[in-house]
Amino acid sequence: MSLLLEPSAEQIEQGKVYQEMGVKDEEFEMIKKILGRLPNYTEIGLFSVMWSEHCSYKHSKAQLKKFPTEGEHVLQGPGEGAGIIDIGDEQAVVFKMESHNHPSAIEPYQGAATGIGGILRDVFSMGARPVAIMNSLRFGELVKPRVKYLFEEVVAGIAGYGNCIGVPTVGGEVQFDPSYEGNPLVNAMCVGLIDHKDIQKGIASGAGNTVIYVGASTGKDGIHGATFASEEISDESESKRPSVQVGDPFMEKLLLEACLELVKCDSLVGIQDMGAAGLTSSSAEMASKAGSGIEMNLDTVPQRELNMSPYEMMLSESQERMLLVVKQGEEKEIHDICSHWGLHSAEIGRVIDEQRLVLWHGGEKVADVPVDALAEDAPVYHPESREPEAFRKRQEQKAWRPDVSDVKETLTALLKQPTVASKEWVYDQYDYMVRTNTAVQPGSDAAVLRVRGKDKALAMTTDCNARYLGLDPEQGGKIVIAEASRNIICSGGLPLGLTDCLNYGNPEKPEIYWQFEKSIDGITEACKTLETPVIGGNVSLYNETQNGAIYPTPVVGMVGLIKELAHITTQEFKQAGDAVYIIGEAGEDFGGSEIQEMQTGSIDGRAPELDLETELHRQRSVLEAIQKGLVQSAHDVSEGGLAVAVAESTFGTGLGAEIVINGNVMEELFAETQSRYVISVARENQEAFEQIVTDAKYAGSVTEEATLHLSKESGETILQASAKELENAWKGAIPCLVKSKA
Amino acid sequence: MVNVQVYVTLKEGVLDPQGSTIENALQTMGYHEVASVQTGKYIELEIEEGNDLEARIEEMCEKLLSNPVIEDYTYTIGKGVS
Amino acid sequence: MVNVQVYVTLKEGVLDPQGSTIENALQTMGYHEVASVQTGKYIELEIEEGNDLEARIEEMCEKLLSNPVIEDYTYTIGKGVS
Amino acid sequence: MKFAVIVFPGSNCDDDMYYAIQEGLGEPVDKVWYTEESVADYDGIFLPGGFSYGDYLRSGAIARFAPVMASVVEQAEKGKPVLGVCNGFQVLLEAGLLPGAMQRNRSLKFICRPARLVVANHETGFTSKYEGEERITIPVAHGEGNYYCDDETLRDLQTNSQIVFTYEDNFNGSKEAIAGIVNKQGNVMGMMPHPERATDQILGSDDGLKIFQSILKQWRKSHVLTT
Ligand SMILES: Nc1ncnc2c1ncn2[C@@H]1O[C@H](COP(=O)(O)OP(=O)(O)O)[C@@H](O)[C@H]1O
Ligand SMILES: [Mg+2]
Repeated sequence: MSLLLEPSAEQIEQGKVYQEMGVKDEEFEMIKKILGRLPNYTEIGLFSVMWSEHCSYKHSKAQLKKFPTEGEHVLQGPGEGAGIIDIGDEQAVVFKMESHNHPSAIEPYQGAATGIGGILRDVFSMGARPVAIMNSLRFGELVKPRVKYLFEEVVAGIAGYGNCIGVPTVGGEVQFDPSYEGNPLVNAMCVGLIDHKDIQKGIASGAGNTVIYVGASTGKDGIHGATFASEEISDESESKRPSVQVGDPFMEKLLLEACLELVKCDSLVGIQDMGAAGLTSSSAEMASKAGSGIEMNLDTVPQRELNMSPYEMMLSESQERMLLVVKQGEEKEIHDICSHWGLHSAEIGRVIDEQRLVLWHGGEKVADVPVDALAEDAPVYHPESREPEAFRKRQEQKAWRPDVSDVKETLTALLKQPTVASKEWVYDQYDYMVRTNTAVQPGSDAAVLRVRGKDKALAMTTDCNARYLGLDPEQGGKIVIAEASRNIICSGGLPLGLTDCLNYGNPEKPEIYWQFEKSIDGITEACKTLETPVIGGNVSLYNETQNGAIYPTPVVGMVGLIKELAHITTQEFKQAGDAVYIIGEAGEDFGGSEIQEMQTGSIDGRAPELDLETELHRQRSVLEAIQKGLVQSAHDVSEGGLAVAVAESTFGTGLGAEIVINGNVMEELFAETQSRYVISVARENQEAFEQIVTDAKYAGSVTEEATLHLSKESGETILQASAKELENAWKGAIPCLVKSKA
Repeated sequence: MVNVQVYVTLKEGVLDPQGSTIENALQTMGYHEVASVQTGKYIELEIEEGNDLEARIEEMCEKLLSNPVIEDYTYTIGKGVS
Repeated sequence: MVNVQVYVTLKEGVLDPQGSTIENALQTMGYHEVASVQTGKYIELEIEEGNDLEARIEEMCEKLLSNPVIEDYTYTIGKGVS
Repeated sequence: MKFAVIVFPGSNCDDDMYYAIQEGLGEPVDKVWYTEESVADYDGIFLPGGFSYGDYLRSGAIARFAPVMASVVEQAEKGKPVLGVCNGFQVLLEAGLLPGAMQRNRSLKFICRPARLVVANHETGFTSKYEGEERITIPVAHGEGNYYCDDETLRDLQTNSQIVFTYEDNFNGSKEAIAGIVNKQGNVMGMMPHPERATDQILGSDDGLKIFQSILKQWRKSHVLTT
């Protein structure tokens, strides 16, 4: 919109133009009060994006306060671009996860690609070198052409961006469920490494200091992206959507290298990326955090298109841009570094004492608003919460039980379920090795990266079984944290902390808000018991279509420290003759299980229960055994149950296993009871292992012959199957679904 | 048999990082006269003549050959450029 | 300022994996009339008029815009397709 | 032996190559920015993988015009060992230092995996530490690694034993499963697999080290002969 066509302040009020920007009537009144006058078009634009759900967390803030955010190792909790945790040797790990759901629903390739770009910037703007990317994806069932298209393009977009910039994508998860059909989830996490001394903050302090803009020029793309992400997806989305942002990973690579040089300069005072709400949020937040203000001359902003209005420039979400605050008089050093990397840098403003954001354009003052009002004072809502009736009913239901006549057939079918099946089709497209630190590649419980030059490594995983949350958000929330830590433990690491990406439907609906509230309670309790603080995250609400909301999907990204390289452990069996142990007994936990979904086409009943004390105890003992060098392989039991976990432990090894199943066979094999593991131990270490992991039961051994043999105590065979055949079924499922024409 | 040429270009306002990188490269190589570069796709189809040729081509362009969210297309029918 | 359209196509005999993928996809989608698909690049340049326009364009095409080992190019000068 | 790792804007395996030489091989190495005029001071020149100039237009197409390339070509003509890996190979092809061209993988998808290779010629300055026909595992990670050349060029390559590595499983559709070639003189090699990613068992394989060691061995030999 050109300046001339912009509505006047009066027109905005009378025509309620602000509503189109997602500003509510009462919010408009608040804004009037803050300014003491009517906002003009640019100003209402600033408020609308800063007060959008995406930027202000107005519906979620109250709940997020519950999370434990501190811990022995936490250097930076929520609030900055990313959280930071100490890993010793004056080093720290920096990580954060973000959603890019709405853009990916519209343009999956670019939506996913720019999601990667954004999360990388969050990490390198802290001064950290990104060392790994993880991705967590949800799609509808892999049968409809549109779903296949979204799946293929999202994966290609992540690959396109991550591979080009040269940060390895080392792991993630993909699940398929009808609830995500019109509203796929694309969550990306970035992990970075930093020396303590290089840690940067996004602050704009020191009146007179210069504000410098670095990177790509500003176009009209993504205007109002943050607002768009704060609404349900509807047919109207099509017309309302901002013009799609296209990522330029090449530019980002240059920006990354330049920023990592810039953070070593004394002249740099603050740095923040221009993410959601672009120039507006970066400038307002930097100033607000420093207790200062910023004055900018928008004529000096690098522009890609002619005649851009202040409104457009301030709201644009063009990618690959950074905002810096630099000591007055020391700009040259900064410009020189930028130009070495072929980047454009422009002085666009200065820090002022007055805590206001003041914008000039064409010689006129076009906006003058208090920065705290934008960055801090968005309204906080406490929506109504209501327990759904269906939930009560489910608690009283008799447990569903599977119907299995042929164990081999059932196991094979489970292994072919897309959510269980090998994700090689996905990670084959990701460069997971670049930077040569990937010690455990995708395919095991957690990815492991060595820390170059040190005898230690980082383990990382993303997890969320949303089916359990769909049945019971509180139990499900606990399980998410427990499963993530289990995956870290199995790789030999001690969980340090986590980031989250909370994906839900419309919070203004009481039953959705109830899901949100309850799952936060579950997550909080588990985080406290398992000592995994939440150091950052992201909330994505309004994930719903005409067909309803997605399952509550709080994805977590957890990072752990592996103290010595020798502790690195994977899920595969290592050598014939090793003893196999099972930790934990199964119960009647079929609610929300893979087998229930497979056999009935939906989920129902109660989610599995989780006892956090047992969980903690087992995690600690398994980790201790690993650290003492007593464990050959460790794998947790998750989707599909024990049978799947044992089968997976043989895949890729050419080995088999002979295992005796005690107790109720169906439950033991297919229930998704929590806190269970499959562990293999060299014969000579059995005694020592049993002493530490007192819950472990000897169950059999790894065999030379590549056959999976399960039998009852009585000796009766339950299953006898070629491990290769099972592996082929597991490996072939996703490529086959993608290729088949619906 | 008829030869159809389809040209797919980015919609106005959509970033063309490839175009600007080529533009920079040409500048650096001394082609200072180059003021801007836009990249797109060129697709040639051999199609058996039949009813609704144009309608069918447009359908193919919209469904597969271009991505209507970020791209525009045009086409010509007749002798191809190559 | 003059607008130049460059079309880069694969040399005869060079396999076009993208073309055959599109061809298959169109077939599966029911466009049985499509007998073959060839993909290429379409590049639009805005050039300041000067001496040797054509020679300069050809140079750019040969040096950078196409790879003579596998590609041919043609160009037109004038109004672009978009 | 002193090595140069050329860094183009968008190179992203430059550090990996650097560490492979410094830690894996134990020789001195510098990263050389693409604007440098000369690499004459170096005994071996490596072009690393990545996405120089974003791989826009064609991979390697723009990088070959980088200022440093004139000197790389000159040193190659003088007989110094030049190795291009992945994107580096693509740059060498575009620069005409090696014959042929790269196309997108047959699947049109990026492929990252440990690849099984056959050492087709172990008598080059890059492969002398291997056995003939030795099978090795070196990772690949590329979207455009589908090697193409015309039949005449292929005959030349075969006649002169210029094909150095082939894939056991031709997953990307390369002509004759070619994974790496040398020039006629034998001092310029390009390969799509990443030997620098296979220099340490903790990464899954150290089969790539022998390439670096072979180069060093060759250099020591000629160095002793000429001094
Ligand atoms: N989208 C993805 N990107 C990269 N790797 C993935 C992706 N999805 C799954 N993987 C990898 O496949 C393996 C199995 O994933 P998953 O079944 O989710 O493991 P778990 O149940 O142990 O959490 C893991 O190593 C994981 O990192
Ligand atoms: Mg697991």
